[in-house]
Amino acid sequence: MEILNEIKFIMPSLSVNEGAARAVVSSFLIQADPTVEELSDIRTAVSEAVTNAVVHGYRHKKGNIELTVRLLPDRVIYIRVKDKGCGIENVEQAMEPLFTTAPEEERSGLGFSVMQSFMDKLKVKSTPDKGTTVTMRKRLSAHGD
Amino acid sequence: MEILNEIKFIMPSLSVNEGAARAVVSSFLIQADPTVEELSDIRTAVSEAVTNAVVHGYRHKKGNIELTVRLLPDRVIYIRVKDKGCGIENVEQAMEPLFTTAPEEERSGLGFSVMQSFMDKLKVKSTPDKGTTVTMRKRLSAHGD
Amino acid sequence: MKIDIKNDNGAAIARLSGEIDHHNAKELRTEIDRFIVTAQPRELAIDLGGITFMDSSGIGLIMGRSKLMKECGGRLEVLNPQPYIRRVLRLAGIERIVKIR
Amino acid sequence: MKIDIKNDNGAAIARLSGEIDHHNAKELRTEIDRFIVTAQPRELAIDLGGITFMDSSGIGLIMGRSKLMKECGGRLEVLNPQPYIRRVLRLAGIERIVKIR
Ligand SMILES: Nc1ncnc2c1ncn2[C@@H]1O[C@H](COP(=O)(O)OP(=O)(O)O)[C@@H](O)[C@H]1O
Ligand SMILES: Nc1ncnc2c1ncn2[C@@H]1O[C@H](COP(=O)(O)OP(=O)(O)O)[C@@H](O)[C@H]1O
Repeated sequence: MEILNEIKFIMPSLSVNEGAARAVVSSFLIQADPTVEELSDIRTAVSEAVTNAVVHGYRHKKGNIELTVRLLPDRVIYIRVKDKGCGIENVEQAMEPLFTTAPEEERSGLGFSVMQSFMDKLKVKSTPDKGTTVTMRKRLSAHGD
Repeated sequence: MEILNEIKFIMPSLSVNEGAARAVVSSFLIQADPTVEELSDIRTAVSEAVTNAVVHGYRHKKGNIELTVRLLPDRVIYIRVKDKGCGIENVEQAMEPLFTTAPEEERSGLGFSVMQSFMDKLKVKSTPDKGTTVTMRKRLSAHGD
Repeated sequence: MKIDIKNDNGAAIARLSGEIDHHNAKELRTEIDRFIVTAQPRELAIDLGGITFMDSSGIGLIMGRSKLMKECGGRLEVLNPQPYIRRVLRLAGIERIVKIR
Repeated sequence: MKIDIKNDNGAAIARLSGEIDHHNAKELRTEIDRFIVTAQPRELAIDLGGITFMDSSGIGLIMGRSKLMKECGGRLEVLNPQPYIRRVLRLAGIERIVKIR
């Protein structure tokens, strides 16, 4: 698949970087001229995935999070969020709405549901003790002009 | 030297990514609460270094540019812009004000002068055919509050 | 992130502005809870009119404050969510628990 | 990046807004040069009041237009640079060549 443009953003698992990750996505996607709603959907999905890496993946040890954003042909946006944290034992269960292992931190268990409903495609690959990779795609609507 | 927070931003040498690089810097530095002037200085210096990698470093072949931003103790901001492009034969000469090898593209030859005067420290390491690494530091003024 | 709480005779309003994410939610939670526990308002309205971004961390924040208000014998409301924030709230089915105006 | 050129009887004004960097400069250059060559204004003022960012690419842009205006028998001016843009202009010593107001 041809890649029109691609950026990688690598940050340590500090919660302050969640906002920086969203800002990176916004500034990179300007060139694709998304609608306000599309941009907000993608920003929200990225925020969920990066937050999960901070809160769950690197719960017990710090580490880096890698965010990749690609501009593909036909106005498809590809997003990948990768951590080398604790991983997920049961991905299917983790993806169920309201399932959370951190209720005491007021996690709602809706992170994956948000990603699923705000993006067109969501894939979660995870290996316990190795880490988690979330990939998402969304096709932007055709241009007005 | 202890690093309080560090991000890496990797982008291909497309001119559209110059703006994205600036946006990355702004969004990451919010946490250090710089003055408007300090932020504008750093954004301008980063813009010069990234543009040089696009215009000069990768003049003949495309490649990746790596931007690293670190928050160090004592409110010191560390910036590194690295390319694997053509490199610079004579760094001293390149750093002279008004020296440019691309006058036909209306480069003013002031990129390094801007970096030098807007940042506290500037270091340029370059090897012909291997690439160029520009590192800069700036210490932010003490907090108001 | 900014928060401004006004208490008018037991009917309080907390105006939030900026972005609500996991990073900011902690601070908001602490501030709002301190107010609830100290002032014990009958009603607390969280005004999201100035919020420009909210992810599911905001859901946790609202659910948590709703629970605390109930425990203190009061009630929570949410005001003025912008369209894209309304979509996050709807996804969580939050309107079944908290009134949104 | 936006550009809006008005020509009032040979005294023209080009209002720029947004950011001037290497990426945007190419497009600005093309638009302004097309205007200069077609309209042949006596005076052209580049209004930077709406510019929120400018690096040394802007210096090249201004120097280049100044040169072209001279070749066409006219004169270039720069209007309303914000403080941080004024610092870039000063560094380039541009006020020795182009009037800044
Ligand atoms: N990157 C990750 N690393 C480890 N575990 C994760 C990761 N992302 C999600 N999980 C697990 O999946 C669960 C559900 O995630 P999610 O739907 O985002 O809800 P929440 O973050 O509110 O708990 C989390 O509680 C956690 O157990
Ligand atoms: N990353 C780089 N790779 C190769 N050459 C470079 C690089 N950065 C700068 N140079 C060389 O140094 C010269 C001076 O750079 P600079 O002061 O930024 O002015 P300008 O970009 O306007 O030419 C350039 O014209 C170029 O020859």
